[in-house]
Amino acid sequence: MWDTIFPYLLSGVSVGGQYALIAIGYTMVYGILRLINFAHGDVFMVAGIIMVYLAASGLPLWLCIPLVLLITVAVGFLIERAAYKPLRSAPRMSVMISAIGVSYTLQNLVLYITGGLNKQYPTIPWISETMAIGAAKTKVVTVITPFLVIALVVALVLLINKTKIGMAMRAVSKDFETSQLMGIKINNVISATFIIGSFLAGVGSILFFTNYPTVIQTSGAMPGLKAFVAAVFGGIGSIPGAVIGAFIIGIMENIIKGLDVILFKLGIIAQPVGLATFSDAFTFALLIIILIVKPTGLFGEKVTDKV
Amino acid sequence: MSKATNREQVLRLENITMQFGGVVAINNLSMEINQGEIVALIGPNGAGKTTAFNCVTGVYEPTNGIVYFHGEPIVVNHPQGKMIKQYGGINGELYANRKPVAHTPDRITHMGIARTFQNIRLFKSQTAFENVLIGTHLRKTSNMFTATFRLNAKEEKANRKKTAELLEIVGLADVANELATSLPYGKQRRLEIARALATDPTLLLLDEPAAGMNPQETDELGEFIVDIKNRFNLTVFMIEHHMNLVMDISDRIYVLDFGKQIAEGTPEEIQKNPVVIAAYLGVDEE
Amino acid sequence: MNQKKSKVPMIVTLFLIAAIYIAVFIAEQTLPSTSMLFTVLKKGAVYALVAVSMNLLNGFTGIFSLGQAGFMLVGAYVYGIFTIPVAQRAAVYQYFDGGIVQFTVPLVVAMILSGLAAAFFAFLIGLPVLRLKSDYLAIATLGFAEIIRAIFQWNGLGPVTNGSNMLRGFPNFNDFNITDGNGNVTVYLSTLIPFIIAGVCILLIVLLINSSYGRALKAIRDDEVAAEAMGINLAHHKRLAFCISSFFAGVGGAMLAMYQTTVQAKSFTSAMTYEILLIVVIGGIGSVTGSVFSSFLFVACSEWWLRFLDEKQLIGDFEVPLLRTGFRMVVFSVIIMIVVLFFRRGIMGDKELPDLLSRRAAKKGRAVK
Amino acid sequence: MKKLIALVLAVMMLVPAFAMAEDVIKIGVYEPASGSNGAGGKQETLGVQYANQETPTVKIGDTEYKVELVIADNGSENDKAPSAAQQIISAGASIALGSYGSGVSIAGSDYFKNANIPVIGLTCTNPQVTAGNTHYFRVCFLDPFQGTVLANYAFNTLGVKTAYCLGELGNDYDQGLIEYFKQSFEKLGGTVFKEDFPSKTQDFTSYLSNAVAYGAEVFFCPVSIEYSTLIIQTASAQGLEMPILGGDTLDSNKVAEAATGTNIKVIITTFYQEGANEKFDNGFKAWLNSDAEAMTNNGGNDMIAAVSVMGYDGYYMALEALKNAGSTDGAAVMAALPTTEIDGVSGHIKFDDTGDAIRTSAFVKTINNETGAWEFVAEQSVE
Repeated sequence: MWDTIFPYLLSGVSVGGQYALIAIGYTMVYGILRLINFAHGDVFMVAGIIMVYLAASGLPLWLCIPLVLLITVAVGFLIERAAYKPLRSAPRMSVMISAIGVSYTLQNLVLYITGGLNKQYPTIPWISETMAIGAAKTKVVTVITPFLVIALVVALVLLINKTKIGMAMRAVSKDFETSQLMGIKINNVISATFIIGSFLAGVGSILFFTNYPTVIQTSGAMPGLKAFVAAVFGGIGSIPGAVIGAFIIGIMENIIKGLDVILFKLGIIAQPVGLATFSDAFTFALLIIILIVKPTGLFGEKVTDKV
Repeated sequence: MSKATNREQVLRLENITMQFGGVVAINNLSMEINQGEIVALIGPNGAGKTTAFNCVTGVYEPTNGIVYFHGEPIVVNHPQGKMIKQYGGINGELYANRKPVAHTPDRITHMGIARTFQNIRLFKSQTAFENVLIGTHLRKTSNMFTATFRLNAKEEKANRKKTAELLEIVGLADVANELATSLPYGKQRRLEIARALATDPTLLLLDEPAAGMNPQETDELGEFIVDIKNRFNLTVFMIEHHMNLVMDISDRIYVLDFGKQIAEGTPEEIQKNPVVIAAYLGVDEE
Repeated sequence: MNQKKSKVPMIVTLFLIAAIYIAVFIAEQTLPSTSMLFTVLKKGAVYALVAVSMNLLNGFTGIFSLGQAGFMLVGAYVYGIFTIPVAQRAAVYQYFDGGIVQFTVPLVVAMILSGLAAAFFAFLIGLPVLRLKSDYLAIATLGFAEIIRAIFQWNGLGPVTNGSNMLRGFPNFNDFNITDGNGNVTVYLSTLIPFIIAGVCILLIVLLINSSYGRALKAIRDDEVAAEAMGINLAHHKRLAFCISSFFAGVGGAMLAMYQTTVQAKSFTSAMTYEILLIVVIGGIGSVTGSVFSSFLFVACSEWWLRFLDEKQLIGDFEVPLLRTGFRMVVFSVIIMIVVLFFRRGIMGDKELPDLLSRRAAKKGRAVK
Repeated sequence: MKKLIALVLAVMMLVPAFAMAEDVIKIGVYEPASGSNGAGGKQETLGVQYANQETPTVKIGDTEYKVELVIADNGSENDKAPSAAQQIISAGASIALGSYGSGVSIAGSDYFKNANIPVIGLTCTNPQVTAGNTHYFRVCFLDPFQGTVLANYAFNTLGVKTAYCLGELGNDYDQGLIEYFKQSFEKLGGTVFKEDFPSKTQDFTSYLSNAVAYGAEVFFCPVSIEYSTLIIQTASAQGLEMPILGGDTLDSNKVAEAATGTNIKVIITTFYQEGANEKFDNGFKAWLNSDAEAMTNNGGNDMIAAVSVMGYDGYYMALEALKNAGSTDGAAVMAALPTTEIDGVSGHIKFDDTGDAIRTSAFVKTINNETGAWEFVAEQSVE
């Protein structure tokens, strides 16, 4: 039985790690701006496309990777400046619509550049190699993803707790107006948040697309939504919450894909019943359940509205 | 307990405590308001006055205590769950055996309690007329279908007539078709009152009706409140900082400080009360 | 104390609408039926209804729902399931032995059922979801739309929904044309009928918006706390708006099925919802006229006027640069972003056609600024 | 400003309606250029374009017509199909070709039918495309045939008894072919496990694990080029030991590239094998090498995809039908099609009563994992 389940856990942990890196971007932005940055999943996709084109241009890969991260960060920064900053005093619905608009724009832009065809992601040496864990074989990237995620999260938590900008972020997420009055440069803090979020999405995209090596304009939509669900599940605003939520969702999703097999092995069903159909839908069911049962998520703090 | 005891009791708060987390915003507040009275609730900023309003109107569920309206308990609660340990007020055991009662604000309004807001909350995309007209919605007899197919024309007409009359009474007939938020401050306050009146209340809660008004406007407002009280046979419960207004029109006054009631009485009694002067008026003069 | 509005703008508006219907009818009889104009008009009518139904929620009630595609899916499927001629079912449900539904209902009944089914789903979804606050509500409804999609694609329901496979063969817009004995069309109605269906539905929505209930919904949008204090039951009214909006989204879904002639769950994605949302935004959140107008504009641009951006164009010997597949959508996105960022009120703001025609509105418009 | 916009709009409404010269005949090319079947659609279009530049005119009656292609992108999506079909119809095409992908073909079908325009399906193999209508024809073989060929090949030649089938949810091509494969394979005595994945899936690891866990000996995934390349790459990373079996969609240089340098054995059935018609092969390659854009659309090299051949044959079939009809009227062409025959690159083409080409054999091909070229295995027919 363990041999049957193990491969699903393995791919679940790997994909969960990649969701986690995207989820952090969502949770940080939401923590500060109370905005679901619908375009974040597309930033992740754009990072993938940039890699494709940089590699195709003949640059060596060791140069491509930092360049991709740099450009992704720039994209994230520019999106915030162009599409969210002008709407800072507008109703939340307007900002959310703007986010949807940015997502739409990025997807269409990539559709135009690629001509609507899948692009093959370059093969990054070492992490693309196959290795064996027990009976299962997988890419090296699958194994290193969770460790890399944990390392990055630790670094991020240190950044938030020990540095000045981290302190400013915490202050702004607690009380936007007051921190502004206290002389915190709100725009810098927000930019920093977007830069960190985009950087992590860039790292996530390298890991994700090394595993599933084609990029198309819609590649970011589903991982983006799932990462958002992970952020809500973990308690939006909480970084460890987002990471744990992402791992749970990654694992559950893959278990669902393999549920037919597991039931089959247990002798409960004789033929697949198509439960894999619900692998995406399940994530959203989880979201709705958590919103109803515990709207603040696993680790979120309660916020009361003033009348 | 002075002159009004022989009249019917409209509202009674009994041992109301409201605790947010560890903060006790109102501590064991008891008070009563009788038919036809104008009662004021005063106190320094942050004393818990608006919280008391919110407990009565169903916006908050008090942690402990009972609110009676025309003798009916409309809010009943006692500390539950985590709050049993955390509870910082008194009389927490008093209602432990009573079934909690809670209503949403709209139900409370249905029962006949209407309110205005400290930070004016008019419907900003609507005209003055429409704002008041919305107040008539809750007494409708039509359902969605009859309303959509205009089978309720008679009722609609009556509501429009009532709205027009109310606007006339509050002196806003000439600006009926202006956007509510484009009106000057004083008129917005009056409009909020008109809107509240449209719900056919028996008890009107006014949350700082004179805030931001100059002395002349404040005087006019006082006359206006007395006038509508008589005209609609209302009982008025108001929070107010303008002492002139409070002293002019109130029958009785309750004074709140740090969530606790520190005094109660007629305007004359309150003005002479040393506790009030120390805690409130003295502070206010600085 | 006079609340009397001038009746003139209203009469002019009605006259204009009647003129549009007559023009559609005449155009249909005279212009070749293959003209792109009719495609745009048909699809525009469908989108107009769906956009107005979304506006009822997002614009008039202030509920930011992103579940429209899900409700359209329900409507489209219910319409398909109940109207595919029995004789064709064996072919359509080829992997499910012809399916288990072996009867049809009249078209109008099927459309009403489409709406009711969508409203029913909305009712179920609304119970938990409507308690949520703005953006949580948006993401939850988006999630529900995805769940609905997965359910309809599930092969376990294949005998009813045909699994993930296409439904087709049901009556479509062309079946409204009146033909003589030889199958030649005598009177073209394939554009007029969708106009009439959408028109009636939108009329109902407008009547609702202007009724006492509509005012209550607008009050909720403007200020929930104050609305509740005015005795408006938030849960009840929000659910009402949610179900009604979904009802019409369901009818819109049925119309989309008729337009497309086939239905398949996989095309009802969140991208479709976003598209409708952007139509609403362009038209002006809170304006029925705006939604209708921008639906036709959006459809015309994407299906017709801007198509040339997707193909190579030569002016003399000069090849216009940048033009190739996808450029149309880039131009489109840029326009949308401009509207979202700089013209947040959209084409119409929250004004309606009669407002434009009357002087009072001009004053109202200024007051808002 | 508003007036100006109104004026521009009004002008735009009038322009596209009247722009037809006398001696031009239009052939619609209803193919995906984007979406999950974009790559295949582009290769199919290339065949048509090559044929068109080879024979740019046609003599109908006594008039020499210039043939103009109206290429419309159906985006591989059924909901985009109506407007693409409408684009061809409103341009005044006499006949249309396409599409790659059975779903979009069915989705666009009614539009052509209502406009009285016949369509020649090039590689849409699902029987539902032509069944029950008179306007849709096709030059390729059908899924019941292809499914049987694949099942026979798997059961008899590969000698496997358990097959795992994976298709995209809501893709008529995948679902149809798997169904027919399943029927034949089970009839032969094999066991089939079938699963579906939602559109836009990128992570196939769990599905591959499923196949292994079910004890399958062959992995049948007749999915689009995009999904099949991902599946092959993931299979390689997971060290999948069973062969991957596919339908005609996998016949692409992209799929071959994905399998190059791996141990994954890919076997497919298709319409054409490079080398069968040297004149066409050389001509087509020369054309690709002379046209950079065509080269890009072919995936960057000059390997000939079978779908290009079908596009080429489809174009000539259309010309022949136009000649036979002696008219540019859609209805006349439709009436002429059932009796039209040509000797195409992919063999002799003649329609049966439902409008399907009579085909009796399919080519089985496999990828050489070292060179990345498609290699001919067998020409297979049913009984």
